Amino acid sequence: MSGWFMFLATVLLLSLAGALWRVWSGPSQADRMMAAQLVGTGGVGVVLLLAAAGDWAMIDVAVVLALLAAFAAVAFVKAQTPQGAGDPEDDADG
Amino acid sequence: MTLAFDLVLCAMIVGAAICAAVAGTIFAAAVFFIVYGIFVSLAWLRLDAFDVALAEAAMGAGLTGILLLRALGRMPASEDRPGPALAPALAGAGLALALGWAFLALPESAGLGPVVRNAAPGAGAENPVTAVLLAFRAWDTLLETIVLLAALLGVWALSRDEAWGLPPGLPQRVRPDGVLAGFGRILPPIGAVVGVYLVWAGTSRPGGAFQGGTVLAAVALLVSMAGLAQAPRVTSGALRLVLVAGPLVFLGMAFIGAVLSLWQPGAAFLALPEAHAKSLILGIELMLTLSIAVTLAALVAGPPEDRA
Amino acid sequence: MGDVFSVILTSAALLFYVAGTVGLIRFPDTHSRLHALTKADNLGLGLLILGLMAQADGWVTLGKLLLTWVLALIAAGAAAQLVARTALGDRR
Amino acid sequence: MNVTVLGLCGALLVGIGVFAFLWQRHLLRRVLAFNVIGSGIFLYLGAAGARGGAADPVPHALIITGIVVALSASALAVALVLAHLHASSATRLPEDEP
Repeated sequence: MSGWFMFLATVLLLSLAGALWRVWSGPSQADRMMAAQLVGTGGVGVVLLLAAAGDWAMIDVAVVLALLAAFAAVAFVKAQTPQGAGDPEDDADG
Repeated sequence: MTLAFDLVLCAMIVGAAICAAVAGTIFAAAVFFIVYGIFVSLAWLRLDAFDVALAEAAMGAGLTGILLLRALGRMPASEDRPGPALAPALAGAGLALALGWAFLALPESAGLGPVVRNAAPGAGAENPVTAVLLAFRAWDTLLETIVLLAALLGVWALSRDEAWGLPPGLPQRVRPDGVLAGFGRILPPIGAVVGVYLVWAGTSRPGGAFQGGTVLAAVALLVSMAGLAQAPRVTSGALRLVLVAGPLVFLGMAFIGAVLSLWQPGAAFLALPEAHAKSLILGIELMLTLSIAVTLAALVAGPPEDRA
Repeated sequence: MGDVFSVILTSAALLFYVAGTVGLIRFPDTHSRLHALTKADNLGLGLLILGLMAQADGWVTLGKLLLTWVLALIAAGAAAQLVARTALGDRR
Repeated sequence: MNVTVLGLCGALLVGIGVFAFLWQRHLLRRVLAFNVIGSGIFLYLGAAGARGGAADPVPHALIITGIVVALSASALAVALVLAHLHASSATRLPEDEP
């Protein structure tokens, strides 16, 4: 089984190159940030596959990645508001 | 199959690093750096360094991203054109070649792994990395926590006179029933449990004060970004006490060993008595976690600012 | 039996992951690319976790697998909302 | 073999980081390049420690210390860049001005 999981992990990792291309070409900042989110979700998947192929102790890394993946997105949306201290929902309504 | 995985992983890491170096806008470079951090933590898993992978995941995916994106939000969108490329490229290529040659020329060695693994249970931690951090090389860790404090002093020293005494960073304004506020309510309890679990597990499994502290710091920053709680003022006595509590407890334990050594052979500065080593290490780790979490959160939040 | 279950579900997961990446590359504008990211990718992760549950070495691992998926879902939902709002601001 | 690949990858990262550090003028990009150099060195050190077969906890502990110190140094550097921007409205050093 572990050979199959390593194969899946390799293919999944390769597919993330598409996200790298999206970060490179944009065009908007939101596009780049979304591609980083995709690498986060994909990275969680790769960690889980590595854990299944090798040692389940790795799974804590997947939990931490999944927990913190959205934090960069929150910091991004905050940074887009005036002085980096507002709420995107407020500013879109007002 | 594992070799194919490692080759693909290295290609992705190097690709992300090159893109971060040459990307057209600084925002793209920062996003490439976040992606790069995720790939690097996969590389640590491949090296069986689970503790390092945890630290890199928490720093790379969590705190570094927040730090960079917040800084970019404060900057004008101007880009500075890079200088001539020839000399830097030669310097970088030369250094990479020299390092690569040195790696291949290194003599084989079994390292210190077996020595540490044999001695770790007696030192109070089954996780050999925790044993190295808090027992065998405790001196480094003690000084490191003081380096963190020094960096925070440096950041606070950069605040303008009018803003001194305010909380770190700007006051946050968030729609009370919005998605951001809701997200800020759901995630922190889970994050706090994960952070404390990492510290608790750190004596016997991957994890420890630094990884747990980083997760808790990220959670604290999320609570502040979601506007749910105001960070304490930089002049607050309670905040300052928490900042120094970890290093103080660590130092206190170290001096108890030094005093004991006057009439007890085997005791020494920074040497924990073997009978209580496990509970002492856990106690030191808990205090260190608290201090590390608050210090890192304050570092990333930046100097106190007013709206002017 | 468990292995067959794992192979089928993880293959399906890979399909959704790749679909998400293809969508991120091929879809024409920011908001439709957001679909590819949040829907396909989190379905991929969910199938992957379901498939790996048959391989878990105990209840703790099982719980952590579930926690990972729940965290990813919460994070993706909130991040998608917020990024979509921000992208709306970009266009105006 | 696998460890060698990752060690050489670390060497390459140090080279890329040094190139970017010397080439880029924007101060925040130099902070980024500095972090790439740092993680390249960590990877190099970690791979060198893993050559014996089993993982060596001593380099791992050193690297964890290093990662945390690198983050705090980056936070200080970012605060300095912002203070420099505030004082002189520039995101590059005076000696790099054209």
